[in-house]
Amino acid sequence: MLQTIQLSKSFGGLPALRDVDIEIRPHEVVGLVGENGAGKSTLMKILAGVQQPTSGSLRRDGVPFVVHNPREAAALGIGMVFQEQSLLPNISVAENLFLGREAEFTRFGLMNWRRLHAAARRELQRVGLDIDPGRRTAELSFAARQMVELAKALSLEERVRGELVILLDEPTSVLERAEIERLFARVQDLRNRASFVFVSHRLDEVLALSDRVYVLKDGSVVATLPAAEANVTQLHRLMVGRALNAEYYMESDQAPYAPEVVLQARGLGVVGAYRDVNFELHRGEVLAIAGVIGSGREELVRSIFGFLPHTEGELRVNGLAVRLATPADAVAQGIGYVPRERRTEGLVTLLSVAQNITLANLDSVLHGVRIDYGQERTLAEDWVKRLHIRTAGVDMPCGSLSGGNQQKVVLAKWLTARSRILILDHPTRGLDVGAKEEVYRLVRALCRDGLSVVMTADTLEETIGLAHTILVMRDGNVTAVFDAVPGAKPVQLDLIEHMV
Amino acid sequence: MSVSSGPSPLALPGRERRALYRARLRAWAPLLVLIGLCLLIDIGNPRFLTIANLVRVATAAAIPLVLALGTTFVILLGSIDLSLEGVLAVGSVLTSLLAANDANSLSFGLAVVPVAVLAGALIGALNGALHVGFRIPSFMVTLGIWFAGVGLATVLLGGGTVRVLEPLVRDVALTRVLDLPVLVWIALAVLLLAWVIQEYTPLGRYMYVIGGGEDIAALSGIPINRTKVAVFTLAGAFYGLGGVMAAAQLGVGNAMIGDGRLFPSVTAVVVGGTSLIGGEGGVLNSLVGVMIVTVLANGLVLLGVSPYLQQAIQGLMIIAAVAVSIDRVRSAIVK
Amino acid sequence: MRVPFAGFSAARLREFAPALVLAALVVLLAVSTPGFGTPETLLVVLADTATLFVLGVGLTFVILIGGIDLSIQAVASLSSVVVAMLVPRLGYAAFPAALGAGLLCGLFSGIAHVKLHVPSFIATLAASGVAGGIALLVSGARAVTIGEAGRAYLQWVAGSVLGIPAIILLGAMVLVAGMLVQRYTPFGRYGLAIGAGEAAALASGVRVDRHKMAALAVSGVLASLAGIFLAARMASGSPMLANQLMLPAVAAVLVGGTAITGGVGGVGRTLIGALIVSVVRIGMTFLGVNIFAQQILFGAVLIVAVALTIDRSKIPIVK
Amino acid sequence: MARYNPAMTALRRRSFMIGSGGLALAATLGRNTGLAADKPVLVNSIRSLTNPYHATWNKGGAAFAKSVGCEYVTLVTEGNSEKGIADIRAILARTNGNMVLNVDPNDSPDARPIVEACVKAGAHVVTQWNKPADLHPWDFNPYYVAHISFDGVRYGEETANHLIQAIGGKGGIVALGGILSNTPAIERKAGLEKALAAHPDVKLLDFQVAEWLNTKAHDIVAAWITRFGSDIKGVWAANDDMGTGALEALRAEGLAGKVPVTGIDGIKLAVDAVKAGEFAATVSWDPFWQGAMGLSIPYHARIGAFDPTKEPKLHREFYGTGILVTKENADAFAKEHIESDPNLDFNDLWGRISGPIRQS
Repeated sequence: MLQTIQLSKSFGGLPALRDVDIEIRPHEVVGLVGENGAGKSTLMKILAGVQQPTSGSLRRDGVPFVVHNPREAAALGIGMVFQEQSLLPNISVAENLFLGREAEFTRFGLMNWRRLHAAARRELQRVGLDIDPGRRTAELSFAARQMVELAKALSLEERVRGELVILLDEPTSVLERAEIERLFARVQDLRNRASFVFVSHRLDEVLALSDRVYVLKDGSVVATLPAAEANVTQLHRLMVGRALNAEYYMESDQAPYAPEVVLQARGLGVVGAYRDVNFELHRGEVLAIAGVIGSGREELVRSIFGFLPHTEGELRVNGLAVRLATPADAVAQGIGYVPRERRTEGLVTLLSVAQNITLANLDSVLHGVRIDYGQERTLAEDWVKRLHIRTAGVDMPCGSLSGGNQQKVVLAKWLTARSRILILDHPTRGLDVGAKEEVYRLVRALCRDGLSVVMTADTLEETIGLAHTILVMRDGNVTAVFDAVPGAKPVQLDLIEHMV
Repeated sequence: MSVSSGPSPLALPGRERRALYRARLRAWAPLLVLIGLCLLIDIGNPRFLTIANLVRVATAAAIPLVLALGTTFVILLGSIDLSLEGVLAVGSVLTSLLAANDANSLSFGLAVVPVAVLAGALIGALNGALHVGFRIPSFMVTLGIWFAGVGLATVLLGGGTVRVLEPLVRDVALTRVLDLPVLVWIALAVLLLAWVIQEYTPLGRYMYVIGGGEDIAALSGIPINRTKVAVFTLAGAFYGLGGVMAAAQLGVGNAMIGDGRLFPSVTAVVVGGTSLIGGEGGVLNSLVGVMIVTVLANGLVLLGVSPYLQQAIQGLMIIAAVAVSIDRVRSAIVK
Repeated sequence: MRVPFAGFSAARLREFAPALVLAALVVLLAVSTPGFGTPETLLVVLADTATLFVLGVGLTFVILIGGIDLSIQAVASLSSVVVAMLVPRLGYAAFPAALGAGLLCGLFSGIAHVKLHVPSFIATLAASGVAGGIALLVSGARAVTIGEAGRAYLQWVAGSVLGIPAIILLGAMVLVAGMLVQRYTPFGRYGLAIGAGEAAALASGVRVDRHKMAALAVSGVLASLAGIFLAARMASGSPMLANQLMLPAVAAVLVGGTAITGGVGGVGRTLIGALIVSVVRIGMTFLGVNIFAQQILFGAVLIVAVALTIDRSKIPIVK
Repeated sequence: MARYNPAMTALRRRSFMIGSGGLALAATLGRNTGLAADKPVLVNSIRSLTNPYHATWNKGGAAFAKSVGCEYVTLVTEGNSEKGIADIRAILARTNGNMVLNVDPNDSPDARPIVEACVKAGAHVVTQWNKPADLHPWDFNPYYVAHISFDGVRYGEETANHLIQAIGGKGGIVALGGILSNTPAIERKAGLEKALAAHPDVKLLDFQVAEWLNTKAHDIVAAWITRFGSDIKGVWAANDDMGTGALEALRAEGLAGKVPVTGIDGIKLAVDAVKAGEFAATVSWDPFWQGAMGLSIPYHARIGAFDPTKEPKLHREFYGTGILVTKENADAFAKEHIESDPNLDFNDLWGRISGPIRQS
């Protein structure tokens, strides 16, 4: 019923989708798998009207159609659960559920809150969420917000006549088992009048829920196969273009780390976030922290960079106990932070490549109090060469670079700041496969040069692939520690059972 | 205050629960400040908390409240409206020139009220149109309109002050209903209206939506530009009404009648707990904010504080009031 | 962000838009009123713009980090009072004292803004109340005249060098210093970074708080320098001396093309902006624009000028 | 933020029309050059036209200019000293100094640079109200022709005395002052204090500053009524704007006419209030005269009708004569000064000298 014909999309010359043809049949659950940057989210966004294709077309029951915004898409019965949430924190849950549809709940131009809340409560119950729809959305837990997103998309059901298409972009990544069960149940109920596109990193889930699976790689469909006949390893091979072998993460380059401890946590904790975390980060080691959102890993990482000063225990850098009250303190201790929010926290997009590279250590190009522009330029050009940063010049604004190159600029910034400990917060989010491999290569190289890395990754594969050591957290506690030396790496299920 | 009572937040993990309690308590801070202030002043001068004086405080707060309500809506969007004094001047001048007065023979009685309000609305609409149409920051547009508005008032007046003789208009300030001047009742009515607009109309909700995240608002198909223009128009209308009220209270129309009213108005809005970034706060916050600012001014006179010191003390008190009601956790970035 | 080649020329044009507007105004005036083009007149214009410009420079640093400083006129007045009262006693030592007072006011706003998280709009508004109160207090609430004896100390501002009013040269120094500071010092660089992306600056270990405080302090100092200019030209100080100078200063900064949201703009632009403001003002006098209409015209010109000069491509969402 | 800002209105039905015509006039840019080039340009520099006091001042200037057939220019400072001085410099440049200036400086410090600029350009100037005490016309011969002011102490005292009289010589009064740094505000307060010293039975309950603004005065008086209640027998205000603001606050409490008020400036509202028995007294400076004679004196000096350097100091720096308006003369005053433009003898240069300026 829904078809894409030769769909292509590129950002700033960088292709994200190439001639994608997919087809969604009535009452069908279509799985969509692929590496980050394979184009899954882009494809979903085009279907939902958030983005417009560069070329190619959409068809519904064979009829071409165009959607300029999610509203038009919704009118056609196409709804989406966004991966990065589309809820406003400062208004109530009910308002978010029916954002843009207030008209349906007004009498004589006035909002009828009772009706709105009743309707909202219905939608929430459908996804088994028992909260007051009048609550400020900001007051909800992340998982709860994800369920609200879901309810918002599913609420299409009574808005639109006829067949629905509901796009689920990573709906499960932050959900607990029970919630996932409920989600699956809802999907099954709705199948009689809706078809779904289901995107997830958890391949087992995809296989469990879907009828057919499309595999995307580097923006094109590389395979379509019935879920019944597929298995996880097979999917993975198709996704990464090679067997799930150690080499993807360059494990052969994973040198054993040196004995000396550069960062040490003893009974570290932040009241209400996480508690009693102990670890030792050695020179050249990659320490990965795994755990679902809300497990406390985000907070732990932010503590190590001074965003969220620890309230319990102690943190030692090179053996000396430190208190990191601000990021500046952390930087002074030789810690660098590669954030997941690259464009807001990683770079000042209006500033040039060179200016960003020296941002964390302006002293390196300072003569007295004077910035030496010549020196800044040479320094920047040197990094551009060494990290193969693709840019029209070091004075181009960083906003004009592709994600991968931006990420390299961020790394260059910390290398300029002579950081010895790098915190990689979802370092490959939104990068295409090529860029990812470069990041992996860089991580390996850095470790060889004696830097140490604390990492939280998008996927468990990545976590396992890159790490020397893996810290698994749940509800603010460390539930397991795995050694991940090449050859003897744990498998995803080992981690998951300690995560949820 | 804009706190939705949910089920006990105990369902949440500890960190979020604590943050939630903090946020909810903060939302009430301005009110606590106001109460504390009143008690403090009353200790200094027991006459403060007497009906008679509270009525006077209410009277003094009436016009600032109407103005602050207009400002609130604009600030909820995350924009700012500096044209207040200009619009107010035009409103008062029109009132004085069209109602029975000592400068010309015109006498339209209470019909001047809608005229002045409409004039204000038009200027407000101009603000909005220029802001949205040419994508000029509201700060700059309204700054220009501020100058232009005062200029226009001067032109209309040809210099000078016109005395309002229309009894119906004067009665707004002079007659009392249930011990409260009509002025106060008007302010309360406007407050109610503003509250209804904020809580019960899509327009009101869109203010929060746009203030909370213009990009997401756009994705959800919210008519952003139309909303913005509407809000500036509304603000203008409120200022126009403020002009009428000022003319009624002082019995004159005058291009300087708005002098020194803008910054107190913005201050009141912020002190009430409405964020300059937009999306947080509301008209009830502004009610509290206006009361804080008015009570402070009234109190300093009651306590007989030296004129030299008054503005300094007010400054310090304002900082204190804002400091306690600001959420240092959420507002990591303050501009 | 600017697209490499596509919008390049357009962007370049934007860079110069304010200058073009100014040039257009000057030419228009010079043509329509013979008296205007003469060097004497132009010197007068420059001399009379100096104070506004110096106020604007301080304000520019604050607006660049996305803040605003509403205390400058109170601070300038305070400093004029300090100068008027101390020059007879301390001679030249009075000027550093005045600058010190300005610095303190700036730090006061800074602490309220940074430590107490009070929006700069409110913090500086409050600071102006405090500064104004102090000015009233110390001056006994009256204008303080600097006697013949004291005036010798004012010549470095009020006098002239080779026929050029000294104040112009001082303004030029502030311009050069300002531009150097902005381009070549960490203070300038961090200011730009904070204005364009505070989160990123913070996450890069920039001491954002300190720089915000520093920006407000600089603004305070320059405001008091402006106060010194006023005191010197009028040979006296008064707690009201700088009244009504704040809004024109804000207008000057924004008309110059500095974005109220921060991150875009600079001291050079503020010079253009200040000149536009005063040329328009004086120009209306020259043209003999009806006095009743001048303010309306002024407001309109401000809006038009900004409409022509702001670079919207750098401001994603216009608030 | 308003500066000393007295107001007296002579608005008649016409003025609304005139005003709205202003825009049209504005459209016709380019100044009117129909007048003989050798004649000096007559310039009035005042705070703004938003207050009736200066509006009337402006009328006086225009009337005089018409009588001698010179180009007339009005400059306004908008309360901004820098702008005021800048505009004067600009007009000096435009006229190459062939002009006479009658200026009401925005603040006393402004007078010096203004005078110096005029002397440098060779333009004749008269200052009014505000100037530094040590700035004297005779130090700038011949161009700084004269400084005119009015004795704030004297009239402050006179209005205070009328108030005291009105309350029967005893009881409490409250006082509203103007912006503290303005000379008139200070002088008038001094006058008030003199009167109080002479009447020990009258107590000054409180003195507050309402910055010349009726709005501020209104709220302060409201608070006072709480603080002092019926102890307030009378309200003294340093100008009529504040006085009328106070009156409205009293009216709202039903006290108008019961608690007498005095102001200064003699604006129409105040005169009406005097007629109605709500004001005990006010004083008029006759801004029409100020606007006209402030030009006439330097004009005659420029055309050589008299030589300033030969005039006695009393003619160079003097107090003008104010007109005390009380119930007795209110109607007559209104007829002469408000219902019609006063017709002055522009050649009677020194007629209103009431005495030399106190060197305080």
